[in-house]
Amino acid sequence: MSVPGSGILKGLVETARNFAGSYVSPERLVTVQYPEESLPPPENARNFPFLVYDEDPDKGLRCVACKICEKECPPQCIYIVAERDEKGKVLKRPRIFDIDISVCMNCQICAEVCPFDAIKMDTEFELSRYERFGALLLHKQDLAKSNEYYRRIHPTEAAEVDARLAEDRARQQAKAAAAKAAAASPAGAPAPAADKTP
Amino acid sequence: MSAAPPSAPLPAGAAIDRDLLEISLGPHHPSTHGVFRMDVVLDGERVVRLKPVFGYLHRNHEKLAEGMTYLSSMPFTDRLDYFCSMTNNWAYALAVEKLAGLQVPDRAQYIRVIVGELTRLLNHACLIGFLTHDMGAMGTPLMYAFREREKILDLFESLSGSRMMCNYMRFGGCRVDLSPAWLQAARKVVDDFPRFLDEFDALLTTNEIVMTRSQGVGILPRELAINASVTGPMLRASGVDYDLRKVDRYGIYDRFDFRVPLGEHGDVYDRIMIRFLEMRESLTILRQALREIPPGPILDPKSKLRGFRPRAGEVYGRIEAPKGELGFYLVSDGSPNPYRYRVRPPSLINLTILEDMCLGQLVADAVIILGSVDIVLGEVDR
Amino acid sequence: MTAASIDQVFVNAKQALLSLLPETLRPGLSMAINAAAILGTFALLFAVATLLERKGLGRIQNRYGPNRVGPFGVLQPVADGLKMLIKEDILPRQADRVVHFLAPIALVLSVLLAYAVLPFGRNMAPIDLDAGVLYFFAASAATELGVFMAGWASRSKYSLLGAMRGIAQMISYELPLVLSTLGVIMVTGSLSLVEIAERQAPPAGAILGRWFVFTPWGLAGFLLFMTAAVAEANRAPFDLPEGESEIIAGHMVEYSGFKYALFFMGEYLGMFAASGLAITLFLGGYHAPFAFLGWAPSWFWFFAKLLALLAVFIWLRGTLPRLRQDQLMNFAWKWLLPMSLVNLVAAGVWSYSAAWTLPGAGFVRWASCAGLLILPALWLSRGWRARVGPRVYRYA
Amino acid sequence: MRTVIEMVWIVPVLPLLAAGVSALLPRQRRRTAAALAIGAMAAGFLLSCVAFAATLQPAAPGAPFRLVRNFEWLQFGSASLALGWVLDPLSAGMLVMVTLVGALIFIYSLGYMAHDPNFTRFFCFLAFFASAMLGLVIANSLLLLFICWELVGLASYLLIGFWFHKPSAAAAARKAFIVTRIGDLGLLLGMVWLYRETGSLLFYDQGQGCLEQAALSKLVVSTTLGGLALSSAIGLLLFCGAAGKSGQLPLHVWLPDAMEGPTPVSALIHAATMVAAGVFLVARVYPLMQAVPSGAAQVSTALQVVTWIGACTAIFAALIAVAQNDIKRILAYSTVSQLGYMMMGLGVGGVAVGMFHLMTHAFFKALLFLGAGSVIHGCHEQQDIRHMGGLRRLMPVTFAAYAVGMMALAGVPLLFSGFWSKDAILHAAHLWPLSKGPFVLGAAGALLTAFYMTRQMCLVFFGPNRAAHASAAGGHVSAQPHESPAVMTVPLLILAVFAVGLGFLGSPAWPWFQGWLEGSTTHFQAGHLSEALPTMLLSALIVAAGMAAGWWLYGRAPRQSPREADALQRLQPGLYSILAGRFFVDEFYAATVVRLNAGAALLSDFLDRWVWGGLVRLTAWLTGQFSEIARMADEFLVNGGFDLGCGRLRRGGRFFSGLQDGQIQHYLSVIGLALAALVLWLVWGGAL
Amino acid sequence: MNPVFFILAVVTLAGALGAVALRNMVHCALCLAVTFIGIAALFLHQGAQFAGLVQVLVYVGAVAVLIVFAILLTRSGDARKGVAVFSRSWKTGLLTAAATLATLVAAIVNSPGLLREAPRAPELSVRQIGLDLMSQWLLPLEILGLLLTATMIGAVILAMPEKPSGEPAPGPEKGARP
Amino acid sequence: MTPLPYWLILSSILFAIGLAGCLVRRNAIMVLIGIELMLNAANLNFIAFWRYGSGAEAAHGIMFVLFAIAIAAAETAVGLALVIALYRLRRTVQVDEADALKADDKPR
Repeated sequence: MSVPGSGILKGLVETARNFAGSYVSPERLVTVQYPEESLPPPENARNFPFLVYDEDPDKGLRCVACKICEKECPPQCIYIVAERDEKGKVLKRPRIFDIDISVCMNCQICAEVCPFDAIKMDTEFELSRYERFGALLLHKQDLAKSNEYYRRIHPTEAAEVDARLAEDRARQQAKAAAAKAAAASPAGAPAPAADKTP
Repeated sequence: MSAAPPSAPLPAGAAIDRDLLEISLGPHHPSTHGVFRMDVVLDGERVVRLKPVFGYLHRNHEKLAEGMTYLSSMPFTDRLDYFCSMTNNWAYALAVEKLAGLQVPDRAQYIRVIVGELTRLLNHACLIGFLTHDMGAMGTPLMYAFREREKILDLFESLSGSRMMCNYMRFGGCRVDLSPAWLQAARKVVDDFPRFLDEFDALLTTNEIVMTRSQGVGILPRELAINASVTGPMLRASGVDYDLRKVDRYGIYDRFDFRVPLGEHGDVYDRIMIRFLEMRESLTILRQALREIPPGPILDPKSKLRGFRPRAGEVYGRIEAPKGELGFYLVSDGSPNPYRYRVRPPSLINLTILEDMCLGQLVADAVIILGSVDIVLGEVDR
Repeated sequence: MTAASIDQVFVNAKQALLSLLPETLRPGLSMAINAAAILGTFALLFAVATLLERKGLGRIQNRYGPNRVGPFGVLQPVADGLKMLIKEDILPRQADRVVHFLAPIALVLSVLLAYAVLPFGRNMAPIDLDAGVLYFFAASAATELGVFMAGWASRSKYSLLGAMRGIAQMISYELPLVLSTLGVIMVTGSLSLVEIAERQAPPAGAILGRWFVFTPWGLAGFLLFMTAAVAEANRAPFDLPEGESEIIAGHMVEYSGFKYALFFMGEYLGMFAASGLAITLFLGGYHAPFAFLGWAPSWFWFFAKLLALLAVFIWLRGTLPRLRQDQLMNFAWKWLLPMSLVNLVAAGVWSYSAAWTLPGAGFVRWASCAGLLILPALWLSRGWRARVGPRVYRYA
Repeated sequence: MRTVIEMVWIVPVLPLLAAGVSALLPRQRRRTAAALAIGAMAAGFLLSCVAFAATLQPAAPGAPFRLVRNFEWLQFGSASLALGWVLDPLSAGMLVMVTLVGALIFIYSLGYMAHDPNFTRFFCFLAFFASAMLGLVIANSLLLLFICWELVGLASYLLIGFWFHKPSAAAAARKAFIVTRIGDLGLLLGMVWLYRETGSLLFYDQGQGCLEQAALSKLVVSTTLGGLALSSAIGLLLFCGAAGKSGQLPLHVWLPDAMEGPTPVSALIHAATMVAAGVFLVARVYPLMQAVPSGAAQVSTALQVVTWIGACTAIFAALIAVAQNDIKRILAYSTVSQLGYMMMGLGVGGVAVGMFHLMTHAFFKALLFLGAGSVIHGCHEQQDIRHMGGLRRLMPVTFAAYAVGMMALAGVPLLFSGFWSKDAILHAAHLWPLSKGPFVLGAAGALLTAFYMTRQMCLVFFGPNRAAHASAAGGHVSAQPHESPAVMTVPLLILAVFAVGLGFLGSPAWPWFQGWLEGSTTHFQAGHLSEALPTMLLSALIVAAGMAAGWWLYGRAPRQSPREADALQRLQPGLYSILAGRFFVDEFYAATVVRLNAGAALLSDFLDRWVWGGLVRLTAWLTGQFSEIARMADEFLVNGGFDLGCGRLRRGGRFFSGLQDGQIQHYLSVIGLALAALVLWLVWGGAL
Repeated sequence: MNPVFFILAVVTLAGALGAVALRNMVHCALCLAVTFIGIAALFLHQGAQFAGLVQVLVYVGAVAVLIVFAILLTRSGDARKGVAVFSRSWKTGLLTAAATLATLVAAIVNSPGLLREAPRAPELSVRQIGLDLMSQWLLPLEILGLLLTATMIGAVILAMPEKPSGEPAPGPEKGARP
Repeated sequence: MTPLPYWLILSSILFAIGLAGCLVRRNAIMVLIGIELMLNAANLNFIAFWRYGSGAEAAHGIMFVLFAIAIAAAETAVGLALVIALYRLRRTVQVDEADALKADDKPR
């Protein structure tokens, strides 16, 4: 064993090096002065879900109120009520779409299971509010964000989604066209039923 | 100072005429690593009885899981040992894959190894930081560990979207593929890590005070460790060669060349040093994995997100998590929800021998012994 | 302005102030001025030290430290002080009100009293007592009572444990603290701090001062003294009385607000006082390290050295874990105390051998003194070395 | 040169430093410890030689060289205690002897103790011992001498008990310590008395010392109990200490037991140096011992006692040695015997005669002990000479050295130092005016010495090797005896050279030694030789007779097996058993207390049972009769009054026992009140 | 009468009264410390600087703390209700004390030779005290050293807890776990 | 300067208070406290007499006080050790219960 005290001296040298290093090496002094500057979130970052809409914040929502996300949501923070028409028939859009993001645990499962790419994860994290109740219970209108926003925060992923949707739409249209062609030839068929893609 | 009332039953071995002092360390105490409580009876400063009290963080995890789909439980596993969400995911995914007979593609296996070993690095580094903080090191080692941990967490965030609650693995693979840029960043982190380890080494391993504090303290004998089914670095520090990566060879661990360090005395110092050495071994695994990772798919095509119903049966899947053997026991009746869901948390089981290690030691020792067990209350209480 | 006038600027100012006053009031007022100066200076130094400590620790830990209040956070102590002042003063229901109230006062007072004999500069000792060193230790002896009062009056198990630890530690380390100064006292033949400081002045024509730390026994005595002083001040790695990982804050756990601030201040003031004594005894007092630096005023050197020692305190705190209670006691009684006795012998040998005139006597003197110190040090630590040491690990 | 002489105190300090440093060494640093001790001794030897050379030049004709340096140690009030050291031929000779023999023995220990786990501690103790002994030698103050004396005793205790895990060694150490302490009590008393009478414990202090004329003349004239001169009384008390340390007759019991220590210790302490301390002490205070009132020509009482005790010890121990079987014990008794010779020499012939034998004896006895150690080492820790034999061929070097030592001890004429020194003693004893008793005893002792040494030689080195019998008889299996390593044999050879050569320094023809001690120059004078010739011839004859007897008994028909009876035993069984039982001194000491106790108990029992018992029974009967009468009177006359008195008394008793209630505060109150009353009375009672 | 003397005397006596009369023993000990400090101040007032400082160092720094420790170790710190603080014979005690006081005061008052001023300002350096200790008072000093050594050993032995027979702190058998 | 009798009376009062403490309190530690007070009173007298005495021999009063302080410290250490030993044995430090030397009625 070496001289007693050498271990302590080694430690002292190490801390002294870090002390000096913190003045010269940004690798050591990694702290960011947060409110003034903040690190940009990585592209994959996720925080809370939002609803994607195309063009119109209300009408353009991609959500069809299928409630898969409500069922799969582990902490069960999603609450969906589908829109009904006057006759009580279920329409394929939500009347109420609430997420209690004080309960939400950012797991992304809603976004993953959604067959319609209607719900995606936001990167916004500065969510402090002054009110204790209700401020973090987000309603449909709070949750609705445009597809442009989605493209901005997750460019790669959004591009994939857009491509997939476009492909879907193209396939649908092709199918519809084919059906229309088929229907047009035998008889007049009810037309707009196939218009189910948002 | 109040003595234990004379009518109270005295612990075995306490001299009758001693004045015993009963203090409650926790649940709000700086060194109990969460809301954990130790009812300690002291003779002077010597521990004569120690009762661990936990359950303050109980979240009904196992019962909840029986009421939700297999996938929905995945993010909850993140919250078991919230330092090591990746390995938690992995253990759960492994169990479900066994149940459903899914095959994980090669690339996903590599990714799992990479994130798993990164998790081990960050867990061990922080644990040593916490432990020395318990010894009173004013958090300097802890801050260094956190500095390095940030780098790994950055990697996790850019991979999975979240720093700690990754929810990254899926049955039959992983959720997102990693990019070449990510691989580059990971290599840099791995290459930089030894420098940090050397720094740690200089700061701690031959430090006389650390050695004096931790050598010969909290000895866990080999037999007791085995009998109490202690696992992980704790067990290996007591000299038992038992590492699931070698024993089960789950995943693709048989493709990597690494060694398992073993302790000899089973004291706190050994536990620190075993974790040190394991970090170095993890780095060799990481280098190999980052070098050899193949291209390909990352998810078994048979896997499906919605309407996942494994066949009926029961299964136990386990991995070598940083804290020890983490196992999931699942019973399926063929429905979308597990019939029974049970976690074998290493923290809890390693904690059961706390009293045995602490008896006859001083309070200050009890604190670092608890630290050296490496618990996370999320996992202990579930 | 000449160097001498800068050096004596405070002394002259005080004289000028006093000369304005009637003769009868002068002695009392002189005292009052001294007291006020000490209070002001060291309260300010306390503020600076807290800031420096937090910044220094931060930098050691690769953080910024406080940097929000004022430019570079320099106003942080003000904010802290304000916060402490306006915080609620919590008194546990069971506590002994009077003693609980008096404890921090007793502590701070007894520490402050010790400052009366420290020479802060040339002609700047508040009182040049004939038994200055003795006075210093006598004054700071009462701190133990302060700690005890705090721990007992709070009626909390944690604070009582902390107080018992604190008293035991302070009593144990007081012995080596006192004994390690004896070498200096023996060699100078005086208990007066002013005289001790003057003895370390650079001799005429020499460059290097005759600091006692440049002798083997002086170096050893300085190290022993500083070790014991760190323990007396309850600083890391001997901060067991407030070891926050076990007993949270020890005797101070039930204190809040301004009383807590007083404890905090007491700790820092104790640290300054011990450093001041170390400077006076071993580090040449207020003398410049080199004769050619003598143009800077003496008080500047004193405070420069004080800040340097403070940096060492901070550095140690940023690096080392703390010892355990029994290890701490063993260290004091089985290593530090014998070593300070051995050091006394070494000092004796040194001063006895001053008369040697043979060629090479200087070297022999050094070597014998150093050997006298190193061998027992190794021998005393052999039990520890047998038990504790780096280990080699095997792989499966 | 001058510096060295001035700083002769360095000689004891060197080994002290070595001891101190090696006490700090971890136990693995064997070489360092040994090197320190041996180096210190070697350096001490060189310095001693320089000092020795300085003493060769007398200060003035008839006054030996003497250098005294005193200093004050403690001062309280007006009184002070001074210490100091002195360099004169006496101390210089001892210095050289102790350092030389010591260094050789240290070197020898390297080999002998090579396998001991506590090697470092051993050398630490050895060096410590040497330091104390050297300090004793140069002390110029009875106090300093006493301090060193006790330190020597302590070192001896530590070394005898070095193998303290052996119960016998621990017991021997304790015994040595306690027995010598008995003597030391006398020494202490003498010292205190001397201080009271002379006011100084310094030997030489420019005329003020206690050994100088002023003090002596005062001491000589005043007498104490029984007309004994003070100087003699004090001298006798001091001699008690010397007797204890040097194993003189009543206090000799510890010395043979001390052989439990390692052999180098036996050689160093119990042959060469420490036991000589007693002799040295007597030599040192010789002026005091021999002081008689001026004009009176008789021999002082103290010297007479010294002579007789020495002579008795010499013959007594020699007798015991004849029948011992342990190789070291024989030598130990021989040592006791030779110490007796030295004492006798001091008594009859003065410092020079005694000291000369001391010097020569130191060398040849160290040689013998080391040789014995070599034999023991070679025979695998076998110490019983009955189990040896025939080692002459197996250990030739040891044999040769041992033979030299043996002949020196036996006093083989002309060539060996023992002859000259012993002869000087016998010669002086012959000339002693008071009695021829010591001479006769001494001569008989010489005969016995030659006899037992011859016996030992025969049994150890001649005849067949009997070690095989031991192993066959179930003893531990031992390999063939072997010669010891050079590190052990070389010191033997060096010592042998001295054992031979030293004798010529003090032959009657050229009594250089004596002259040196007394400060006169000497020249070769063959005439003196012829004067001493008769005694020389006589002693040569005695030696020859002794050796012949030994050879006749043991050498002629060597014994074949260890269990065979001793030759002497066959010849004189009764005598042999007494001798083998060492005159039962130990048993006597052990038994006296116990027996006395038991006898007293028996006596008491008898008295109790028959004498007192009978008396008691008689009294009881008488009382019974008487009481019968008394009762009558009592019942009717006394009872009334007595009952009343009793009641009073009981009440009073209850009151007073209430005061004695165990409450310390009550006691304290009473004390306080009493004190107050006392003060009041003193102040006012006295004033009024 | 000097006001400084008066103030110090009052403080000292108040402390002493508190030290014997208060119910809570910790308070008593703290009052005792006040008394000690007062007496030290009186020493300083008398010009006995060295003695005063030693008084503080030894009494306040060591004796008071020792007493406090003993109070805690014997759990006498809290005056429990129903346990008498004063002894049954407290009246006798007070009487004795009063008698002693009366005697002493009477003696002092009746000594006419005492009423005089201090003859001189003492000039006594620490060096002088040290030299005296090492020359004139050497023997008492040595004896005192011996006494202190004996005391230390004795106190340690007295206060050392008896070793409980068998294992000091027996835990459950290591490794033997069901 | 204060006349000597004031000092003596002060010390007498201190002594009396100490004595009263010794006699009146039940707790053994309090008895020790009383003894300390008495010792201090005596010390005060030494100093006073030294100061007011003829004083040619310089330091005698101081020396007495120094020795008294040292001995008092030793006495306290042993006394408190005894008290603690007593407490271990009897679980009490009330002096009026520590009367076992009387050895009659209360065996323990």
